[in-house]
Amino acid sequence: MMAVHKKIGDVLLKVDNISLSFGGVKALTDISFEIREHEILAIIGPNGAGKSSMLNCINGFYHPQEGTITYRGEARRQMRPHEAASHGIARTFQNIALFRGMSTLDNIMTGRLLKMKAGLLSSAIYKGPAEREQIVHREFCERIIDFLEIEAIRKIPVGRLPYGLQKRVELGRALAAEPSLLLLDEPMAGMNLEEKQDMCRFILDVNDEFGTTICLIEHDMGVVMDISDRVVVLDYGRKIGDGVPEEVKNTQAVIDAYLGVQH
Amino acid sequence: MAFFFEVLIGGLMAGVMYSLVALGFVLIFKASGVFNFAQGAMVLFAGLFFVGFIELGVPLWISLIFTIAVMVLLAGAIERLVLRHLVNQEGIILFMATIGVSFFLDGFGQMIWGSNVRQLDVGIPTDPILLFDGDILIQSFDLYAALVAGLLLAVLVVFQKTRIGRALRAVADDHQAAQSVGIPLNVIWVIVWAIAGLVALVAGVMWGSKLGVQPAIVTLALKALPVLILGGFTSVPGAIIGGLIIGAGEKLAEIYIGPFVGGGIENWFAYVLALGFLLIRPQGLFGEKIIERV
Amino acid sequence: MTTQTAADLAAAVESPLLSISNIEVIYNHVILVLKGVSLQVPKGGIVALLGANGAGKTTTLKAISNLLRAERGDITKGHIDYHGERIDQLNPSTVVRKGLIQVMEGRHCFAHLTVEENLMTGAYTRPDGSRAIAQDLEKVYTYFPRLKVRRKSIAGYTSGGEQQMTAIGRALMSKPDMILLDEPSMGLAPQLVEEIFEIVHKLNKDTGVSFLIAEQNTNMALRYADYGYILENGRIVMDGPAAKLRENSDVKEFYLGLGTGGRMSFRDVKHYRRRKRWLA
Amino acid sequence: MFYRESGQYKTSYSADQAIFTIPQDRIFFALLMLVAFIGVPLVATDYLYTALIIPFLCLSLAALGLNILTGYCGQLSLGTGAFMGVGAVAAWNIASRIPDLNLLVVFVLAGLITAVVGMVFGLPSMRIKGFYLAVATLAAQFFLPWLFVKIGWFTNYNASGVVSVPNLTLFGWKIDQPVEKYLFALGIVTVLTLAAKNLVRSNPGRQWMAIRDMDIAAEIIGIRPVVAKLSAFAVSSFFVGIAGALYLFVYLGSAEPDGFGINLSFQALFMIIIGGLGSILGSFLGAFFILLLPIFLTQVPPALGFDLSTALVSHLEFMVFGALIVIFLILEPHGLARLWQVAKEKLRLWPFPY
Amino acid sequence: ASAQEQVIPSMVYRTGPYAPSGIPVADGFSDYVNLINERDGGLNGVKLRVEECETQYNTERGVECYERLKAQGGTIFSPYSTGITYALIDRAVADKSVIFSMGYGRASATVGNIFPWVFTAPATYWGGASAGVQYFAKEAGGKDKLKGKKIAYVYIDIAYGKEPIPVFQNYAEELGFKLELVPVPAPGLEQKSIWLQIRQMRPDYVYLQGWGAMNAVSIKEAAAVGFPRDKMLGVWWSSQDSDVQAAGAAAKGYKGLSFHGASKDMGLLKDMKKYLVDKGKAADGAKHFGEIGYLRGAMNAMFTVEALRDAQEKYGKGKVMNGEQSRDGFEAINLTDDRIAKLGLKGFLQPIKMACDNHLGDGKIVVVQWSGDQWKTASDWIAPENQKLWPLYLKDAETYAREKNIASRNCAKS
Ligand SMILES: Nc1ncnc2c1ncn2[C@@H]1O[C@H](COP(=O)(O)OP(=O)(O)OP(=O)(O)O)[C@@H](O)[C@H]1O
Ligand SMILES: Nc1ncnc2c1ncn2[C@@H]1O[C@H](COP(=O)(O)OP(=O)(O)OP(=O)(O)O)[C@@H](O)[C@H]1O
Ligand SMILES: [Mg+2]
Ligand SMILES: [Mg+2]
Repeated sequence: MMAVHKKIGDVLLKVDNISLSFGGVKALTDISFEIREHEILAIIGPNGAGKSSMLNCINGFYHPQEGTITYRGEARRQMRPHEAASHGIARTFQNIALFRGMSTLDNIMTGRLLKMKAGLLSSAIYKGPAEREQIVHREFCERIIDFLEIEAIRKIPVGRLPYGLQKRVELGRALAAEPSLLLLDEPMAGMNLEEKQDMCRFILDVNDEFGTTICLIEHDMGVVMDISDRVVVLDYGRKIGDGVPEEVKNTQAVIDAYLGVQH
Repeated sequence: MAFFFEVLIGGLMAGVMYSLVALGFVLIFKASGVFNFAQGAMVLFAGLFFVGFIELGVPLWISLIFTIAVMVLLAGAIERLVLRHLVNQEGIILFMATIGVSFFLDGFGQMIWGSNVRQLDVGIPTDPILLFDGDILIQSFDLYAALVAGLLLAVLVVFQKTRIGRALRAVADDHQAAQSVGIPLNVIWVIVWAIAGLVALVAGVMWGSKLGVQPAIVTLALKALPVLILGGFTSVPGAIIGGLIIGAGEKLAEIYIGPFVGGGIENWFAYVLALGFLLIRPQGLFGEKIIERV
Repeated sequence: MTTQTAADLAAAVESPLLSISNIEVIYNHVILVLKGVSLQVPKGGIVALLGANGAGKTTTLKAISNLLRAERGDITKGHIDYHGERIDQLNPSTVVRKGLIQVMEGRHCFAHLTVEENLMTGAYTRPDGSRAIAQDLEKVYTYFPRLKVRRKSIAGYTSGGEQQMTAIGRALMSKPDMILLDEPSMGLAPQLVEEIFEIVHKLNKDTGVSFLIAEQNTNMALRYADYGYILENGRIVMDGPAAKLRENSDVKEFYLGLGTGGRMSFRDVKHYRRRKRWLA
Repeated sequence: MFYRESGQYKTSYSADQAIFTIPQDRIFFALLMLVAFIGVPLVATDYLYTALIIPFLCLSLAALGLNILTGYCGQLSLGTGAFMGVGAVAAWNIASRIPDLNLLVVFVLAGLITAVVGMVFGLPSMRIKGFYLAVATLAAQFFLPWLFVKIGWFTNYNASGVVSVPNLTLFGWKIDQPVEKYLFALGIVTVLTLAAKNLVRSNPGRQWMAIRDMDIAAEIIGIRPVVAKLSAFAVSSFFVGIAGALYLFVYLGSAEPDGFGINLSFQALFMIIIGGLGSILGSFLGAFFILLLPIFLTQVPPALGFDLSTALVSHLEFMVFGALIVIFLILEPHGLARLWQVAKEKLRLWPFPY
Repeated sequence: ASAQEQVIPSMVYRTGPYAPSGIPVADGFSDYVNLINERDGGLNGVKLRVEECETQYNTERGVECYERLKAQGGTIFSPYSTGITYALIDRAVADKSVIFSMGYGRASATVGNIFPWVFTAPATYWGGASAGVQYFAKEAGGKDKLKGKKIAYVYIDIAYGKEPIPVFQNYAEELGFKLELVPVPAPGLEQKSIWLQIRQMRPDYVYLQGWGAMNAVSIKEAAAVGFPRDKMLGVWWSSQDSDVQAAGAAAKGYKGLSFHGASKDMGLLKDMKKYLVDKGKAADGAKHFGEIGYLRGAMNAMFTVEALRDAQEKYGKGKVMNGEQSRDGFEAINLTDDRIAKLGLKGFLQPIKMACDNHLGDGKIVVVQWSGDQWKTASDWIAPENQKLWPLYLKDAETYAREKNIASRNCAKS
């Protein structure tokens, strides 16, 4: 069921013949695909297929040996992660990478740092510009908190939160940067159905309220099939499928490599 | 030229003496990710008990055995009273705990044996050996030190290979996971601290017969620091090789660079040297790679 | 697939392999997390522990395997019996020696060890010789071929799923009588999830290993488990044979996502829909 | 639907972001200040000032500085002593070469100079992490004092490399009585503490903590490690430098560069660990614990009427002190500050146990 | 007025890395004071109470000790640490308490009109250097013979070690010997390269100014490279029993300077034995009785007590002296031969005379040699060439005065 109401824009990010290997291990071989504005693209594939590595390449944490990544018309082999961030690429991680020592609120505020200016001196004085800035951005973050329904844990150090909530906070941190491309690595792992439903709702809302383009990795087929506009399938570092959920679902290769028996 | 070699050899030998202290640090760091600040105090502690027993008229070998017993007991006590209650805490906190231990041992050892200099003579000859008709001078004492260090290294490397060896690395990586697969932290820790205690004893004996057993020995820990950093906190061979490099490096620098800048540079030069190596290998020469992955 | 007869049930209640009686757990002396949880696992049973995030599943499992102390958590009330003897005071390694092992949530592989070394640490407590161990290693590799491929690589660099497999394999290496699985399916590809549960089933049938599985994938869990408990912020709010639970309307709606009209799409999740809570 | 909420947020946030959200805390703090500025001067003796309180203030400030670097930004430093030395020597040179420069300006300049030095030695942190980073700061620790001694200019060519500070005056206020020195130091420490608090609760603090908790993730969400780390080194060194200047000017009066040795660095590190990494309050509690507790310990046996030999007393002091460190860590690994927090949480729940 | 009690502060370090040299001094100090009580029933009836305070050779602790002891009524302080001494110099002025840094601390504090509260009697490191050079000259057979000779100055690379360098340099110029400066980085537990270097230099004499464990290492390494120990001369802090004991056999023949004798048979020691050791009242069970450090501590106490005695002469016998009076007492000290004899120190100490502008008292220095089991006097008394040193003292003192803008005290009156 494609979202007919939503118009998919033109190409936002294009991956051309990316290859990445670590010593002997070929994590990615000659991958090409594109992400269009406003769409929700899902990357699926068996474990160790290279999905996370793909995201790592896109936001510059890994540097592919071959191929180019074209983002907003700019082609480049690699960029530093913080460059990617400043270009509006935000992400969440498979193994939660929150700042465990900080509260939920601070984590999300940190995600907002790119948008803040106050320097050392004005922050040290605090009263005046720094405080005003804090409040403005605090407001924005509060909206996210409210939107993700995590008001209750605002002040709790995230280290103490259960897994599922941590994932939610991580999403919040990514959203705080108002990204134009949002990369989600297994955002629903370790959630029960109901939480998955909430999470899906968030993703969909983000996608059509803020028009954020989303590229997510997920192992729950139900989710993938329902919410994604397009699916890319990786296996052993190669692309074995690319298309709308229905067709991908019924490609034999995909079934063999990944889905296994259907229930 | 001969002089150069003389200094080089002298430096290497000095390095060996540092390594003896550094080894103890490495063992414990490998086994629990703890930087054991108390190692210096343990060296003194062992030394004090050893001479103490000897002065009481106990024969050398018996004293040695007694002292070993003391160090094993100490290990047990430290595990029981300190480490056990700090499972799964970050390194820095365990580090602080060892500082507490260090203070305690400092006070305890001196309370029992006093703070005077005690001469220790286990019969290691100290007479100089002249090579190339007197051009190069080596001290037989140093040769013995090197020998001891070599033996120690061999023993420890073998120890690494055992089943316990693997368990050690597991513990260092993740206390909780290690427990979850049934590795008995307490036992492991007692073993490791006991061994570290023995290493401390060896260091205590060697340094003790060099400058007498006296409180100043505690400050040796400082000389072990650059060695550790250079060799890598997690590598036993690293402690030895690091020691050699630091020793040789700082001595040569003292002799050949020192005069131009007013001398007395070896202390900081050791660190600059280590720093240089680290800029190339951030985890030290032989340290385990720092894993970065998201 | 499993049909729980009344007889089995009775047996289960009489001679439970593991029984938790009304335990309370507090973290940091202030945060009360488990408020009197009781549950039983019969010999050779597969029991599922379900519940939302933060319900206390992980805490419960850690309480059993005694890993709480490492988290500054304490069992302040109640007691835990395994084979009829109290284990809540033992230290973790003894518990493992008794044949009760836990697979921790979130992998917890030894980052600096290779995959194979990780698996080998699992065999630490085993008295039987190295050849027996070698055999089991092979068995684990047959369960997870992927691991065989990556056996020599540093665990810290392997993919999420590979780490999950390593963690499970590591536990199997200790030849346990009972395994506590904390979200085994997390981060695993569908067919692998399938396989994991098949393995569970197989071990259970062939060697009579008992399981207590904290799982979010309710559907799977209830398909393979004999019995299930549902945990809601620190209390058991519902339990019963898996078959019965599957039929319960609440479970259907909130855990299986089966609305009245079959499975509802994630797209159609209503904004205003709020979860009905059991009294907790 | 948003602005209705935002409307009410506005007022609430500034309140919510205040240093003390709970009124009791605010009152407590006000009282503390009252006691510090008025109460203490009323009761304290010279002994208290010159032997306990003033050194306590100086070292607390140093600890605070180190805490910014190590506690908040996670960069281990064993160079505190040396950086205090830089501050002291810098301040002394400025003060003695530009005689009638305002004392505060002198201190600020000293702080800035230290900040620069700190940044230089912070550069390796781009590549080196954790315990290994200690090597850079240790290099500083051994190199800088050596430098001050070797280059006579720093100590105005004094034979033994000892500097003695001129008499202090601030806007004509002649600071020589202990109580005056105390108030002067207290003023500086208070201001800097507030500044520190502000820093750590706004952008810079978040950057640092992000780097501390997970540097990779931090970089991926757009924090520049270089900037974050170096700024931490700079700010930290600034504080430590001023602490050093205070230490020389207000406390010691005259000192040799070797006085700023590795022991000082370790002391500062102990303070922040025992007090609480990443806690302003912790820096002070830690300083109290590490600096003053031993002194009190030595006075216990006599006070109890035991007539023990000096040696025995100090050995006992070491043992008890060491044991206390361990005990407190077991009670609360995250330091005295956290202990205080937990106590408050318990208080809030009182009379219910949890 | 028998209840009268004069507090005698004793700042000690009986623990920590420097304890080995700290303990004997502390013992000697307290024993001497107790002797006065035991034998003479106090000082003109005033009981003397030693108040020890452990500084751990650490500046903060030292300052704390000073303040504490001062509060208890202490008037004369011997910090036994360069660092602490410097920290106290200014405080002493404000508090009107006497800092008696006997053979350490700030050499230029000798100038009484600028440092009214600090005393350096009977000798400073500069005096030591002067004496050392003179001794070498004598060894060589006359000052002119030093020409072309080579003297290595081996010192621990901190303030204490650097202090005498200017004096050596002046002598090197004047007498034309070659001066080799050999700094040893603290704590100096490892000196291999340094002594290989010295072996290369082939100096005729080595003057050693080390501290703590460093000394033993120097002596041992010297032995290792075969440098004759009897060509080595250690300043007083480098020639204590702890140093040679730690060095063991290597120390035989090693020489050192001292501003008092090493003999053990003078009357004072006999009394101390009679009244303290034999009665089991000696500190530390007399473990260090008679060691050179012990004697030094005793001398420190002796000066302190004599200062108080002279003060009482001036301000009233049987009274407890305050800081100012103690200071005047010090400046009044005039140990003539027969007074020295009365003190039971015949042949052990040379006459010393303090003055308002001379806080040094121009003591004399002697060379002692380690025979393998004890120190033996090995030279006549040597007088430091103070006429050469005074200009240096004045110069340094004046810079200090300028930095602190303090006016020089007029010693003509009073
Ligand atoms: N930094 C690295 N060093 C070495 N090997 C790596 C590294 N990162 C990834 N790999 C390897 O590359 C392969 C792909 O890893 P990746 O994490 O992308 O898999 P994935 O598709 O995300 O799997 P999963 O669904 O389990 O997360 C894996 O075999 C992994 O072991
Ligand atoms: N170390 C800790 N300190 C304080 N609170 C903790 C700690 N660990 C867990 N908690 C709290 O205990 C509660 C239960 O956590 P637990 O991890 O058991 O939930 P869970 O059911 O496993 O959730 P998930 O399904 O997300 O894993 C949570 O509210 C969490 O905040
Ligand atoms: Mg992945
Ligand atoms: Mg869980």
